[in-house]
Amino acid sequence: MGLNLNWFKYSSPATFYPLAGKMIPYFAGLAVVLTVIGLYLGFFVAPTDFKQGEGYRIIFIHVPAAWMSMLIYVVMAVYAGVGLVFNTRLSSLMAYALAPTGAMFTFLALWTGALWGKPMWGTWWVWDARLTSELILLFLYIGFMSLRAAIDDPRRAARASGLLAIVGVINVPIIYKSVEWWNTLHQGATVTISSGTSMESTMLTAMAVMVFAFWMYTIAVVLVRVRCEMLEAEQHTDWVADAVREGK
Amino acid sequence: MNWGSASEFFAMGGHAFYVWGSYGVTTVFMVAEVVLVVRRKRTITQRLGRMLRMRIGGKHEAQT
Amino acid sequence: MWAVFQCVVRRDLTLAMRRRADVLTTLFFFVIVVSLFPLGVGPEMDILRMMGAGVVWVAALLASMLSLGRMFSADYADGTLEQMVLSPQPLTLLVLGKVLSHWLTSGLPLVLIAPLLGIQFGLSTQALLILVMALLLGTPVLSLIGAVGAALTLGLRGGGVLVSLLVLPLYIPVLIFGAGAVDASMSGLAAQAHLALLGAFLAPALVFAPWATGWALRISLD
Amino acid sequence: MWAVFQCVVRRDLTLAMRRRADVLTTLFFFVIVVSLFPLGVGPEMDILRMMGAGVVWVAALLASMLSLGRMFSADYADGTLEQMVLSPQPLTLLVLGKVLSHWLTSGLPLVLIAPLLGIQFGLSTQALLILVMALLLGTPVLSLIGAVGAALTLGLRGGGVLVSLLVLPLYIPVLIFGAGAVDASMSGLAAQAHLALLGAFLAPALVFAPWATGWALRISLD
Amino acid sequence: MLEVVDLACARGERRLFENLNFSLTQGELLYVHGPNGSGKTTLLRAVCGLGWPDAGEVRWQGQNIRRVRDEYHRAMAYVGHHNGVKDDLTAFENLRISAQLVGGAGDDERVLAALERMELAQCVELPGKVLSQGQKRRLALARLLVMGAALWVLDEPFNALDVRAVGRVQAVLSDHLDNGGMVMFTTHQEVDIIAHRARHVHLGA
Amino acid sequence: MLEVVDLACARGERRLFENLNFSLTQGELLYVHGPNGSGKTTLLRAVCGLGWPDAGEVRWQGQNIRRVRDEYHRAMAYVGHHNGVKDDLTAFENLRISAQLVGGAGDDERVLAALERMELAQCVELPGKVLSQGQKRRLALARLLVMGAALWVLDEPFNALDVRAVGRVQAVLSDHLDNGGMVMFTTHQEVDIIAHRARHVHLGA
Ligand code: HEM
Ligand SMILES: Nc1ncnc2c1ncn2[C@@H]1O[C@H](COP(=O)(O)OP(=O)(O)OP(=O)(O)O)[C@@H](O)[C@H]1O
Ligand SMILES: Nc1ncnc2c1ncn2[C@@H]1O[C@H](COP(=O)(O)OP(=O)(O)OP(=O)(O)O)[C@@H](O)[C@H]1O
Ligand SMILES: [Mg+2]
Ligand SMILES: [Mg+2]
Repeated sequence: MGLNLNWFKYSSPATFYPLAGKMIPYFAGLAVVLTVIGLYLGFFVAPTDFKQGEGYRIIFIHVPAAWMSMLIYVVMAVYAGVGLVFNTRLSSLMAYALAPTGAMFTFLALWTGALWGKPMWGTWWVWDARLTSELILLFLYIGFMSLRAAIDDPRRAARASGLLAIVGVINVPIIYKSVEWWNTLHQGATVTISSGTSMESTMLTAMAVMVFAFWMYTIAVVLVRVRCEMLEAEQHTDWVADAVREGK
Repeated sequence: MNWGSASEFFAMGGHAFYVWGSYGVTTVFMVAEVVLVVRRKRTITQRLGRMLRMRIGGKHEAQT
Repeated sequence: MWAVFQCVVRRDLTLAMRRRADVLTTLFFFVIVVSLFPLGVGPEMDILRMMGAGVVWVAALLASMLSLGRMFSADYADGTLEQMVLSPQPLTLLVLGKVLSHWLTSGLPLVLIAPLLGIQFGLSTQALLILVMALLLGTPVLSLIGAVGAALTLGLRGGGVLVSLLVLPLYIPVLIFGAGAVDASMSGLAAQAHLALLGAFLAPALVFAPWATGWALRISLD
Repeated sequence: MWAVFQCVVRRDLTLAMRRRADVLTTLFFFVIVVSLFPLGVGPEMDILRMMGAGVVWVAALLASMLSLGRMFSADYADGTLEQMVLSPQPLTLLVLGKVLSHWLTSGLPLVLIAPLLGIQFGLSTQALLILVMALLLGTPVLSLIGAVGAALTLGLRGGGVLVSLLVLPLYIPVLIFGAGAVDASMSGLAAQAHLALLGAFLAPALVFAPWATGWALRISLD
Repeated sequence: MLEVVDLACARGERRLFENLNFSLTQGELLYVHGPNGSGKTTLLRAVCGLGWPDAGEVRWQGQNIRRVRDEYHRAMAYVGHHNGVKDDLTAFENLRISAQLVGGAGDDERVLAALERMELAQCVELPGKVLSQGQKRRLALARLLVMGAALWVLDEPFNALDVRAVGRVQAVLSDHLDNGGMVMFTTHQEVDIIAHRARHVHLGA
Repeated sequence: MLEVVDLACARGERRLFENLNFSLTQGELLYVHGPNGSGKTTLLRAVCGLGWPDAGEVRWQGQNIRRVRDEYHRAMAYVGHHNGVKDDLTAFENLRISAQLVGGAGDDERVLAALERMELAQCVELPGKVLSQGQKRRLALARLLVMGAALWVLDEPFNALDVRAVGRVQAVLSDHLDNGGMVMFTTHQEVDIIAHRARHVHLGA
């Protein structure tokens, strides 16, 4: 019961809005600190890969971006689903706020992958399963945002795009498993970079730190954006008036 | 420490274009996203502030 | 319940027969898109053989997508969809009926004519057989997935193009395995694995898609 | 007269801007369709290079055809087309305005993005240039011919057959010469002849198609 | 019995109505009044289960209609602004399919009787698309006669009908009420079926 | 002056009317009566030049309207069963474009005045799609006020209008007639603008 109450308390925009405002600086700060540490580890501690040379250092943004692109989609779909089933406005707004960042990370995964592919595989782009499914993911994000934009009534837009997000979520396991299902050029799902074991662990650490940095970045940006969405969606309510008056 | 000199660092073992191309574009996108979203927040707050002032101002005039 | 399912299927088939031209156009479109490639690429049989399955599949995807507009939008515009949603029957069932008749009028004809087109590309009898089987398993999935997109974009201006943006990405796995099956059989490998995967798409799509479509319809009718 | 032409173009552009998503989706549709072919056919660059131009052209045709629906059918359904036909301005002029804005919102974007897609298929710079020029001459023809078809299918019973009989044979030469121009330049021949022929399609289409479309509209509105 | 409890609907920024409460029992008529744009259509669609209200609920026999949807839809028939007539089917086919969709056998006798009652006898074999505006409207209303629903929800049923047809429809409504049916409707025309136990709901300023 | 000479229209196998003759001069009202499906819409569309009659002709100032099409269309305005309201344009834009299409400047003052006269003031900036049925109808009728045509051809103008709006439209019609305009219309509702010099045409049995 108490848990229930809390849930509803924090899912009400009026409570969530100031709370989010307070949390943003912490996440932003964490993101900056982790990025600095991660880049230091990645560029100055992790050794040169004997097969790929220095080119492999793209991994420290490629893999985090690729992981975030999928993770954000799943989180977005969950929010959209909750919004659809329980008719909570805030969850739909969260889904909207996540989409642009997810699309950006998807694009970055594609971009860094392409820049990596040229020196490693000798081509910018191959029609390989993982690359293709990542491209599909980008289209799904764009589809989600376009569908929302195409519907005028905010209530209907929330429901329709929520349903789409849920249907599209089946693509995520496909991306994740694609390397096993197809025989392709792309790396398997384990980090297998050819070098000594001790060095591998520093690479792993650097990559892990960068993943956390991107995670924190995402939370910070998405919280700002969801605050914008909340202000727009509820501009005629009293709490928005109060919030604006207090200059938050 | 992997690098003998700054120039060696920037050369990235001959992969400068690919590595810095990746990091550069990533930085541009992430910074741009932050700027855009913060600016959006500011414009919305300003617009709502203006609307609010107009409403309050209107009420005030009506009363006096 | 079965009676209602039958009623919906019969209704949609009747409507399709009254508008026979539409059904023919889909077929015509499919044939044209496929036939264009030998003209454009030139007569080398080796190259044609390599692209044959892919081209037929892409054309099937596009044809099935183009005919999605027929599934709900006319019913939406004249208000009969409203009446269907208000009927006391499970909406999932009605949707399934509509999808079935859509497939019968737009998917099945493609499957039947595909071997003829495959011959143009110099596919072997074995490859043609696999092509037909793959299409037989794959095109219903296209109709099922397409139904969700068509329902979501109902009444949106330019819905026709939006639907392709929503639906084509989800079609891609079907395309890859469908074309892959034929390629596998041509390079002497067994195509069973690919066909089994297509079957594995069909089963959940049959359960899940009509349900999602039903929801999408309820949302679009608000 | 010029004012009215402007008014129609502005109106249709405004409508397109209100539905900006539409214009973007036409573009995405084009991109997706072009990307589908490598998926179906496989990743070998040599084959892709040979089919590149053809694929881009087929996709352009489909995108322009899909967006034809936007040209008249919404206006027909809500009765504004009736009002246009009843306006004291020459119908040919109004039609030309609608076709122009259709091309601006659906043809032109394709032309602009085509080089990017051509790169995916490994086309050379020279080939890309010819591709863009060919599309620049060819897509307006598609819009113009499409307009006649769109107008005929509005109300006429069995219009579907008529439109495929009328429009597709006229589309195919555009496709063949459009794709041919690129192929010619790739095999080191001059593409001028092909481009000139595309120009020769455009000129009569500009004169004849709006007029035919006007008549088709009058017939469809009976 | 139909109950509407604390219902609220918004469109865009505007709340069309809120805290709307009423109920409707056997033999009763509910007349929804209101000027253009006051939310009558929105209310009727919400009552049918087509709209998604912002607050409140609609109950059928004491239960939320979203819970007992099938049962409710078996007991309810809606004729909205759209006629729901397929252009390519004949009047007869249109009506028979409507009947079958409800699960009824859609036997020819009953369908023909309904067409006759709405004076559509000479249109039986005409496709929907050639019917005049008023004939389409009658066909939509004929659906009520074959569906056997207890609750009729009608959005401006008299639109486009000629005087004689208006009379016919009024008679049909009266009969339905006499047989213990319920009718919820809205119209801008003057009608005199208010002889029955009628309730009124007023929307808009 | 409008003349209809020996006009005949058929639909399918059916002759809806034949040998129809009438004329309409300044300040006159023509009321087309007839039950549903009697051919009123068909007649009105033929008079506008939208339909293709089977025999006879429609003359404007003594000349066949197909010959003087531009001139005729400048002098004529038609509001049919369809409202001709674009979903994606605001009420204001809808009206301004209608005015511009006739070649008028479509100046904002006049457009706003027309909207106000039809009580659409608070819908000025709403897109067509969210307007209610009656609001759309009013918007269609507001077109008459900005187009400056002499002859108005109206197919059931009062459909979907609330009582107050019906009154407004009647006043608008009266004014138009007083200013030497011509109106040809059909309706199934009872209206009392027949105080003017009215002619009647009866279609159907
Ligand atoms: C445009 C091209 C590319 C795309 C779209 C792409 C996409 C992805 C995705 C989605 C993942 C995460 C999948 C997972 O964790 O299982 C990933 C991981 C990875 N990618 Fe790429 N990639 C591309 C190019 C490359 C290239 C050229 C290389 C190196 C030669 C590469 C190396 C890796 C590695 C090592 C991982 C981590 C695998 C793991 O441990 O999970 N990628 N990529
Ligand atoms: N996005 C929006 N913003 C503002 N108002 C809106 C929006 N969408 C709809 N509306 C208004 O909501 C109302 C919808 O009313 P509805 O269609 O239920 O009216 P009605 O009572 O049936 O009218 P009528 O008698 O004309 O059929 C209209 O007044 C319309 O202008
Ligand atoms: N192909 C056809 N065969 C037979 N009858 C037809 C055919 N097409 C149209 N009709 C009839 O022609 C008539 C068309 O009438 P119209 O739409 O002009 O009627 P109306 O007087 O405007 O009626 P309403 O008051 O209902 O609007 C209808 O009775 C219709 O049934
Ligand atoms: Mg209404
Ligand atoms: Mg009529």
